[in-house]
Formats: sequence, structure tokens, C-alpha cells
Amino acid sequence: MKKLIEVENFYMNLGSFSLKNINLDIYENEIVAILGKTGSGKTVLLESIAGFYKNCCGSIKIDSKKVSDTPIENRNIGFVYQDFGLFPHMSVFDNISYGLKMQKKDKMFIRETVKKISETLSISNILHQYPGTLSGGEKQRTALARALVLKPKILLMDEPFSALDPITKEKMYVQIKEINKIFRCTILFVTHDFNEAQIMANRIGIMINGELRRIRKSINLFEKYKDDEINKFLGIREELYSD
Amino acid sequence: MKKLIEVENFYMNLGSFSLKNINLDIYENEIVAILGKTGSGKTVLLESIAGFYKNCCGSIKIDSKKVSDTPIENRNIGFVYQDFGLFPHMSVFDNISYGLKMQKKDKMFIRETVKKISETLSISNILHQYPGTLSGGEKQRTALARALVLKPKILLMDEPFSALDPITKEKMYVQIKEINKIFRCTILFVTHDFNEAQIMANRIGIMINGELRRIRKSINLFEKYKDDEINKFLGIREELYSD
Amino acid sequence: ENPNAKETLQDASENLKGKNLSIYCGAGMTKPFEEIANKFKEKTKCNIEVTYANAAQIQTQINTSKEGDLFIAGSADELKAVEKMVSDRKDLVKHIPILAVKSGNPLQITGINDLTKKDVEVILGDYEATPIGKIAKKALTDASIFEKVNVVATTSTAPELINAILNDQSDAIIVWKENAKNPKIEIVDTKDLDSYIKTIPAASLTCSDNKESLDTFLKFLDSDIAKNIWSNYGYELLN
Amino acid sequence: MKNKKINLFEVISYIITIMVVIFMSLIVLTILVEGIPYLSNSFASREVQFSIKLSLFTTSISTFICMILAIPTSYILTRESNTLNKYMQIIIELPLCLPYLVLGLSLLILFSSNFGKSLKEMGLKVVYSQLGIIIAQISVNIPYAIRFIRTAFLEVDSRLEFIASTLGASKWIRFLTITIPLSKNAIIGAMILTWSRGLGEFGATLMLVGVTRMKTETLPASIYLNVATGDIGVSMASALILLLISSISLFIANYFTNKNSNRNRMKDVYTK
Amino acid sequence: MKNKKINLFEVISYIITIMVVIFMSLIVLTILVEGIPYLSNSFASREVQFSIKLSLFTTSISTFICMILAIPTSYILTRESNTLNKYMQIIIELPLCLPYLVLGLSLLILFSSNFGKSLKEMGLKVVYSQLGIIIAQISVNIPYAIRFIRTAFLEVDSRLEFIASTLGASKWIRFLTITIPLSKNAIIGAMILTWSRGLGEFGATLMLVGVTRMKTETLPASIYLNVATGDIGVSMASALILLLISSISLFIANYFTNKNSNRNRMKDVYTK
Ligand SMILES: Nc1ncnc2c1ncn2[C@@H]1O[C@H](COP(=O)(O)OP(=O)(O)OP(=O)(O)O)[C@@H](O)[C@H]1O
Ligand SMILES: Nc1ncnc2c1ncn2[C@@H]1O[C@H](COP(=O)(O)OP(=O)(O)OP(=O)(O)O)[C@@H](O)[C@H]1O
Ligand code: MOO
Ligand SMILES: [Mg+2]
Ligand SMILES: [Mg+2]
Repeated sequence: MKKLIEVENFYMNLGSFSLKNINLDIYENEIVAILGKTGSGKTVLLESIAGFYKNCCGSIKIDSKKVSDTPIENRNIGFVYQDFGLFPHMSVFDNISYGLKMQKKDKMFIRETVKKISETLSISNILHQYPGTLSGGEKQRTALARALVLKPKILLMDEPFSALDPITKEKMYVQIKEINKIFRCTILFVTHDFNEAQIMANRIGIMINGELRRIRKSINLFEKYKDDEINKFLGIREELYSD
Repeated sequence: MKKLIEVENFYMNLGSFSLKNINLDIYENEIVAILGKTGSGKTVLLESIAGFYKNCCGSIKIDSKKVSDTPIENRNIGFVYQDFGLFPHMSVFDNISYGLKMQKKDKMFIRETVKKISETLSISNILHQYPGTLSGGEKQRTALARALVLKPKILLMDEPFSALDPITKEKMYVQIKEINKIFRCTILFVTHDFNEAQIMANRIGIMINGELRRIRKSINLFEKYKDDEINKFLGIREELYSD
Repeated sequence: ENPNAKETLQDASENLKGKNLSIYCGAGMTKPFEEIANKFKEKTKCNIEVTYANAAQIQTQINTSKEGDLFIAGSADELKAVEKMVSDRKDLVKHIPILAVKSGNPLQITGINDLTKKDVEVILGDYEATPIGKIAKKALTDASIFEKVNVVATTSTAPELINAILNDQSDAIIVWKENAKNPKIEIVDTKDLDSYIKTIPAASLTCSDNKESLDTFLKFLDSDIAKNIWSNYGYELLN
Repeated sequence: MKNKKINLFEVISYIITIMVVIFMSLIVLTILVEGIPYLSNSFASREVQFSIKLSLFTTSISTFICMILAIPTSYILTRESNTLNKYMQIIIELPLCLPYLVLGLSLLILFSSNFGKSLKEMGLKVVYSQLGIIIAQISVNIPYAIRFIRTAFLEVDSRLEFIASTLGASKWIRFLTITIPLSKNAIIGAMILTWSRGLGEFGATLMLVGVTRMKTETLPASIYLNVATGDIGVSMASALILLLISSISLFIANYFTNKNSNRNRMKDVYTK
Repeated sequence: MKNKKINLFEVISYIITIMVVIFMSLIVLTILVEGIPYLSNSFASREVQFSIKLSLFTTSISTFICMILAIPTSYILTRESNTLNKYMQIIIELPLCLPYLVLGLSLLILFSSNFGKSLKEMGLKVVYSQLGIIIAQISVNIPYAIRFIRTAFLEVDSRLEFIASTLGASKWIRFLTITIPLSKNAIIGAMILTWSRGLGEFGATLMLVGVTRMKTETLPASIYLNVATGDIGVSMASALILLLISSISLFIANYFTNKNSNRNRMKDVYTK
């Protein structure tokens, strides 16, 4: 399989926090989840991969090309932000169709596409509203729709289902998996829900204190680690595995 | 027991959405959780109880007094917003100490109190940072700290643990329960996590489409309802209870 | 010499201490008048205050505020607007309009009739709003050449006319003599404008409530001290 | 106790507001009282009609050019805050403190220099021409406009711009679709200031262009001439016309400036 | 293709910025060239020293008063958007379009009226006095200041104010701790405008106060007199002094205005 994202010896310093020596390869069409304590650097990692920061060392390549060499608008990365980052001056419809308009798609096509995705994400009734009036879950799905509608090659999602109720969440799992399959979209996402990570991802990485300590196949997530901090984080108790 | 919050025949209209005929009594020192699909009106309900809206009918009383008759600053309600609502121009320390400063507490006391609460919520290392630099979970805990530090009589929390990892979450559960016990603080909170609701709350309400359909003791949450929408929402399958 | 004036001053030096006198003066005459006022103040200890502005503003100020004792105007014509407020008038010095060109007189302009020459661009004061513009218009009209002169612009104050020459925007202007004290400007030696010479009047105002200081000052204006100051600044004394 | 404090603050604020409004009304009223008797005559005068047209014409153009200059300049000045930019900012804003007389004088000297002469040969006559009026208005207004718009651009969340880029927007498009709409109120504010000051500008124009009747006579210039000839009433009538034009534009501008209350939940909120 | 577009936009913006900077530099340079030979003489002159002091004095006071008036007024005007407020806004901003001459004239009429006379009897002499300078500066600047601050207040998230209240802040305190700090840049901007225009104001002052040497002679007034007597060099030296004062204040203001990059993560971000 082809390596789509390659992070090598990556370091990033942000005030008192730093990402340390990140190494991560993600293959085409894979889904990878990142787990980790709050403040451990998950968001910063995702943003770094999207090429958000400039003062960093090490290399991040997408499709064997350095991210920073491609202008942002040509990177073809969908990003769902933890705090949504919706455009406050645009209706939900305009938020979702923003990327399509950039691609100069024709109006009919845009309307159809937005309609389809918003039905999929059950937000067709709020298309005319402005982000300021939305509920948390509605904002989150709008942010999802805005990223998904472009069928990006790479989808980076930062806790994309955190504001959803269990039923809606489950629907989303199915949808995202489908998108992953149909559009051959590679997904890297952050979550706090171990169950979610296992359901969705092929592999799961664990971040602790700015280090990406371990990446494992999902099914092996709860097998005991040599790293006690990880065991503790995952709630794997010493005694259970004590021999 | 004394009724602390009394919501009677409450209606609220917000564009295309409306809260319909809400009736809810919350007793002193109780913890009540609200569950509900995304967009069902949980946030609007919480905001209404805090007296956020003016065009509504029905009555909301706190301590037998109409909310709208008390100036906001004297209501003694702590509110943890779903999107945190931190003051962007103040450091975490200043955000947390804001309410204490309003009460004209002396500096030493403020410093001590903030120190204690931030240790409890494991955010003492970020006190000098500004909200814009925080991670999602750090923001959430800052918002929590800002509300808790005032030891309000009533604490309204909108998905207060959604951005936290399981370990931190569990710590929070313990802390909040303690606060509830020690300061005799009445708590109403929204969550999407059934487990969380059951662990934390004495009673659980379920919102569907702007109606507060049912309030039950936590332990009875998963007993079958007459209302099929609720059964569906909670994932209680027909067959299981089919006789 | 006017011995009377001197005596009055010496008598007054005690009397006017703590007395007030407020005077409006056209901004164009700031320099000589400032000196005159200072001399007066020095001698009499009178609390004299001179407000400078252009004539139009002074007129408006007098008519509106109805305050002040004396108005020194650029020409008698400027008193028309404040007619009702003037109780008395006294002529001070000549105010002489001249024809000015760039130094060296590159276009060989020798009189106002040369202004009709091709390529001569002229800038004048506004024909209604400025006294110097009125004079210019009248002079050119009397010579029946007003229509033939290429007037490229009109300005609303005298100093702007000077700026026009200094900045090469105009080949000739008609302006007050005292304005043209600048090495880059040459006064055309012609008698064409002699019949339009005005006098600078000092107009006592009806609203004056400092009669004593005013009278003393008016006498002082007749003194040689005052006259010398005027002529030092290029104004010609009345015969 | 606390309740009293609230009231005190509100009451004081209201009193101040009313004082300001009364003061401004008095100014406007004075003009009304003095100007109304002469108004119909003024409207009928060919000279006044000319100056209305010239004022509207020059001000529209100068406002347009100001915006064209101010918006990209503010963009450049806010995108990066290096030392060069800081110095550029200060240079741009320095002329703010200049009396318009001096500004006009500098312009006159500038456009009378060889540079100005070559412009003139190219057919761009600035001094004593209508073009000069436009240039004077631009010079007077550009520092304001830039300060106003720059302040607004500073407040725009650069993350939203980054996000727009990840969605495929080039810098230019993202500027048009994110930065500008989010600064809408300030841009309208800057336009209103530029427009109003352009209408009223006069100090710099007088120095650079003079007043030639029916050629470079804007409304303020006409007012000046009328004051100079002692026709206060007529000049107040012209001022009244300016006020009329201005109030129409303020109505239009305020229509676009108000808070978009349908964009958030706050419209229904107690702020008491 | 797209890459080219980016470059084009940036390049055009840069060109415009540089054009504006050059234009403004030329104005400043003109003053420098013309004024420097006379500068040392000017500084030595008692009259100039007096006018520097008077300018600084009157401008400081008028800026202060402007802020005291503009901030609460903007607060009242933005808190509710009822019809009354809309009309009050328009009345306040109407005088924006007035030539300063007219503004000065209205003030002169106003303060020469019975109202003005009774003020004078109370010891508040406005016409021909230093107090008049302050009043003129305030009248000129207050509409700007209000427009500027009002725009900023409109952008403040009212939810944050509500939240501050739930934490126990009275309206007044929440205004001081939330609304004002969040509008900081705009308030500084308004101060700078008011201060700069106050320093340069002259049109309205001349009408209301005239120029009396060593009594009501501000720097711009001194410039006016020197221009009127043909001493361009001396007046440019005074203008240079104004520029000096202004550049110092701009340095100070810009120091406080820049983006607080330590308050968000964007400082390290690619915006290329
Ligand atoms: N500019 C900055 N200055 C100082 N610290 C910063 C800055 N930016 C980020 N940080 C710190 O970096 C750490 C990592 O942040 P990040 O957002 O990646 O956490 P996270 O793993 O996404 O956490 P969460 O699950 O809570 O969202 C945080 O502790 C944050 O405070
Ligand atoms: N001003 C408004 N105009 C129109 N609809 C509104 C407005 N304000 C809120 N709504 C709608 O009200 C509904 C309820 O919102 P609310 O925030 O209470 O949902 P919620 O139950 O908290 O959902 P979540 O779990 O996603 O946060 C949403 O569908 C929202 O779109
Ligand atoms: O300012 Mo004057 O009175 O025209 O010389
Ligand atoms: Mg995060
Ligand atoms: Mg909600």
C-alpha cells in the first residue's frame, strides 16, 4: 500500500508545550484514530499535518510532497475543527457550499450536493440558519458537511462526534466509513472515546505529553503495553495482566 | 425537600424552534441530568432557566422568586457553556478569578482559591495562558473552574465533560459530586453520555423536539417507556421487553 | 513729529493699566500690527488683544458676537459688511495693489495690457470675496481687457496668490504690495494700478466698551512710532 | 446597593448621550434657522446647482478611490506586523495631524514641482483643476480610512482565513469572502467618514485648487465665498444642502450597519 | 493558474500600499524640506513655544472630554437598536459633513446667543477664549470618535457580557471589564484620531476664537498667520513640529494597538 501521509522526526514548539519526535505513516484509504489525554497535543498534531504552523522541524509529506511546499488551497485536505471554525457571516448552506464554490461548480450541482450531504447528516432543516443560532451538535455536523462535501483525499477530524447523542453518533460512524470506502478518503481523527476509536479506525495512536507513544491495530488496543503511562491512560490494570 | 428550581408551563420560541410546555422541579442539592438528541433544545432550556431570554411565557422560579425579577448579577447561578464562553482577553487565571473579583474578595484569598480549584481540575500549569491557546479540554475545565470557584447555589452545565478523556472525566465526576455535597450546590447538566448521566445524576430528564418528555430516577433510566421515541433514543429495543 | 501723541501716551501709561482693548486685524497685516500693538502695550500697560483672521471671518465675528473695539481692515470696502457696527473710521496707510511676476520677468510683462498676451496665465483673487480680486476685476474691466485675460483660477485669499507665483502655477498676479516681499517675486514697474490704491482703515466699533483705551490707541496710531512700523513693512504712508 | 450602581451608570450614560445629542442638534438647528429662508433661492441658483453636482461628483470619486487604496493597504499592513509595516503605518497616519491648510500647501508644492509638471504634460493637471479637488479629498481622508479599516482587519480571526484556504480559497478570494464581510461595519463606517469629510473638505482644496466660480466651486467653497461676501444666510443654506445630502447617506449607511440579530441568539436576550 | 492569482492579488496590494506610502512620504518630505531651515529658529521663538504648549494643552483636554462623551454615548447607542437611537445616531453624525468653517460659524452663533451670554456671565467665556478652542476641537471630533467606538461596540459578543453578569458583574463593571477591553484597539484608534485632528484643527477654531497672539494661538493658528503673511518656511517649521508630536503619539498608540499574538495560536501560522 502507498504511504499517503509521512511524518518524520517532527518537532514543534508552542510556548510551554512541544510536540516531540513524531513519526507517523498513514497509508492510503486507512482510518487512523488518535487517543490521548486532554492537552497532550492531539489538535496540534492534526494542525501540523495540515501545515498550519511554520516554525517546526522535521518533515511532513503528503503524497511524497512536503506539505509546506503546496499552497494551502491546493492541499486537498478536509479539516473538521474541534471548535468547528464555521464562518459566522454565512448561513449553513453557504458554509457547506463554500468549498464547492471555490471549485467553480455550477449552481445546480452545488445545490444538489449540499442537499445530499445535509440529508445524510440530518441538517437539511437548518440550512438557512446562521452558525450563531445552531446547537452544538448542529454546528459539528455543519463543520463535518463542509469538509466532506469536497470529498478530500485526506480528512483530518478533531473530535468530530463529541457533541452528538449516541444515535446520531452511530449514524455518523456509518456515513464516515462509507465515505472512506466510496471516495477512498484517508482519515485521521482524534477522539476521547475508546469505543469510537475501535469501531472506526484500522489503527490507533496514543499521544502522551506531546509524544506519539504507540500506534497499534485497533483490535489490539487493550493488550498490555510496556509503557505504564499508556496502560494507565487506557485503564489497563496491572493485576489483570500480571502474568 | 425544598424545591429550588420550578419551571411551570414554560414556552419559548426561537425562530423555527420552540420549547414546549416545560415543567420541571428541581430540589435543593439534587443533581439532574438532561439527555436528548442534538438540537432537541437542551441548551435553550438551560439558558432559559438562567434567565437568558426575554420573550417567553410560563414561569421559571428560583427559590420561589421569578428569575427575571432578579438582576442577572445577583442570581447566583453558575453556568458552564457548551462552547465555554471564556473571556478571550483575559488569562486563564483572570477568567477564573473574575467572579471572585466581583465579590471584592481580597487578593490573597483569590490567589489561594484559584490555586486550589485549578489543582483540583489539573489546570494549574496553564493559568498564565490565554483562552485562544488552550486545548479543548483545557478550555472546558477553565470554564468549569470559573463557574465552580463561586460556589454557586445552582450550577447549570451544558455538556461539561464532552472534551475530556476518560480518566480526566472520571476525576471530574468525583470533584463535581464532592462540590455538590460540600457546598450543597444544586446541579442541572446536559450530557450525551447515558453512563455519565447515570453515574452523576439523581434524576434524568429526556428532551425530545423541544419537549421535556420524561424525568426519571437514574437507576430506572433504561426501564421501558410508554413513549416509543424515548425507547428509540435510549436504544431500548422493542423485542427485549416485548412482554 | 506729533508732540501731542507722545504726551497722551505718557499720561495714559498709568491710566490704562488693567484696562482692556480688543482689536480685530486682517491676517495679511499681522506683522506690522503685532509690532504696533506690542509697542502700545509696552508703553501703556494696556491689556491689548488682537485677533487675527481673514476679513470675511472678522466681519462675521463682529456681526455675530457683537464684541470688540476696533477693526483694522485691508481696505475701506471691507467695512461695508459691518457698516452698522462701525461708529467711526480713521485711515491709516495706503494699501497698494501691484502687478507681480516671477523674478526676472521672463514673459516681459510691463503693464496690465500685457496680460492679454498669449501664454500668459493669470491668477486673481475671487472677484467678490476678496478686496484684491475686486480691484483686479475693476482694473481689467476699466482697461476693457477683462474678457481677454486668461484667468486660470481665482483664489480666496491673498497669500494663495503669492503661492501661485512661487510654485510656478501662474505668470502674473495682482496682489497687495506688502504680500510681494519675496526675492522670487518681481513687482512690475507700472502705473496701471495707481488709481486703485486703497487705504487701510481703523474702524471703531459701536459695541466697544473700552472707550478710554480705544481713544488712546487711535491717537497712538497717529504717532511716528506706529507710522515707522508701517513703512518698515512696505506700506506707504498717507500724504 | 448594586442595583443603585447599575442605575447610576445607565443614568449617567444616558445623560451624556442626551447632552451630546442636544449639542449636536443645536449646531444643526442653528444652520436650519439661518439657512431655511434662503434655501429655495439657493436651490434655484445655477451656481449652487453646479456646486452640488461638483461636490457629489468629486466626493463620490474620491470616496471610491480612497476605498480602493485603503482596503488593500490595510490588508498588507495587518497581515504581518514586521518593523517595515509599523513604519509604513506611521508614515501613512502622520498627515492626520496636519492642518488642512498645510496639507493643501504641501500638495500645491508637490504638484507644482517637476513631478507635477510632468503629470500636467501627460494631461493630468492637478493644481487649480477639478482633479485637484479629488486629490485633496483623498489626501485628507486616506489616513482615516486606513486607520478604521486596519483596526477592523486586526480583529478578524485569522483562523477563519486559514480555514477558507483549506477549502480551496486563494488569498484574494478568501479576502473577498471572509476578511471583507467580517469587517463590513467598519468598511461602511470608513466609507461614511470619507464621504462626509469629502463633502465638507475645504481647507486643503482651497490651497491646492483655489475657488474658481462654476469651475472648481464645491459646496464648501461656495459656502466660503458667501461667508467672504457677508452672505451668511446663503452660505447656511448651502450648509443645509450638505446636511440634507449627508442625512440621506447616513440613513442608508445605518441601514447596513446594524447588528445582524438573526445571526445569533442574542436578539432575544435580556441585557438588563 | 491559481498560484498566479495569489501573486497578482498580493502584488497589486503591495503596489497600492507602496503608492500610498510614497504619496504620504512626499507630503511629509515636502514639509521637512521646507520647514527644516526654519526649525531651530522656531523652537527658540517664545511664540512657537507658547503655541506648542497651548496646542498640547487644549488637545489633551479635548481628547479626554471627547472620550468621556463618546464612550458612554456609543454604549447607549449600541445596546438597543430602537428607532430613537437610530435618529440620535444620525443627529450626532450629521455635523461630520459640515465644513469646519460652518461648524465654527454655528458655534459662534450659538455661543453669541443669549445662551452663550449667560454662560459667559457664569464665567464660561467661549468666544475668543481658550475654552472656545477646546469646544471647537470637541465639536469637530466627537462624531468621528462615536462612529469609531460604536462600530467596535457592535462587534463585541454580547454573550460575553451576559456571562460576565452571571459571574456577578454589574452593568458598569462588565462594561469596564469586557466591552471596553474587547474594543481596545478601536478606542485607541479613536483617541489617536481625536488627538491628531485636535492638534491640526483650525477651521472651526479660527471662526469661533480667531487668533490672538500668545493667548489663543495654537500651532495651526500660528501656521495660518505665517501663511497669511507669506512666511511659508516658518509655517512649515511649525507643521514639522506638529508632525514630530504626532509621530511620537503614533508610536505610542501603535505599541498598544497591535495584535496580541500571545493570545492565540495564530502567531506561528502560515498565512502564505
Ligand atoms: N501558543 C501556545 N502557548 C502555550 N501553550 C500552548 C500554545 N498553543 C497550545 N499550547 C498548549 O499545547 C497543548 C496541546 O494542545 P492541544 O490542543 O494539541 O491538546 P489536545 O490534545 O488537542 O487536547 P484536547 O483533547 O483537550 O483538545 C495544550 O496544553 C495547550 O495549552
Ligand atoms: N435564533 C434561532 N433561530 C432559529 N433556530 C434556533 C435559534 N436558536 C436556536 N435554534 C434552534 O433551536 C434548536 C435547539 O437548540 P439547542 O442548542 O437547545 O439544542 P441542544 O439540545 O442543546 O443540542 P446539542 O446537543 O446539539 O447542543 C436547534 O435546532 C437550533 O437550531
Ligand atoms: O486678510 Mo486681509 O484683511 O484680506 O489682508
Ligand atoms: Mg484538541
Ligand atoms: Mg446544546
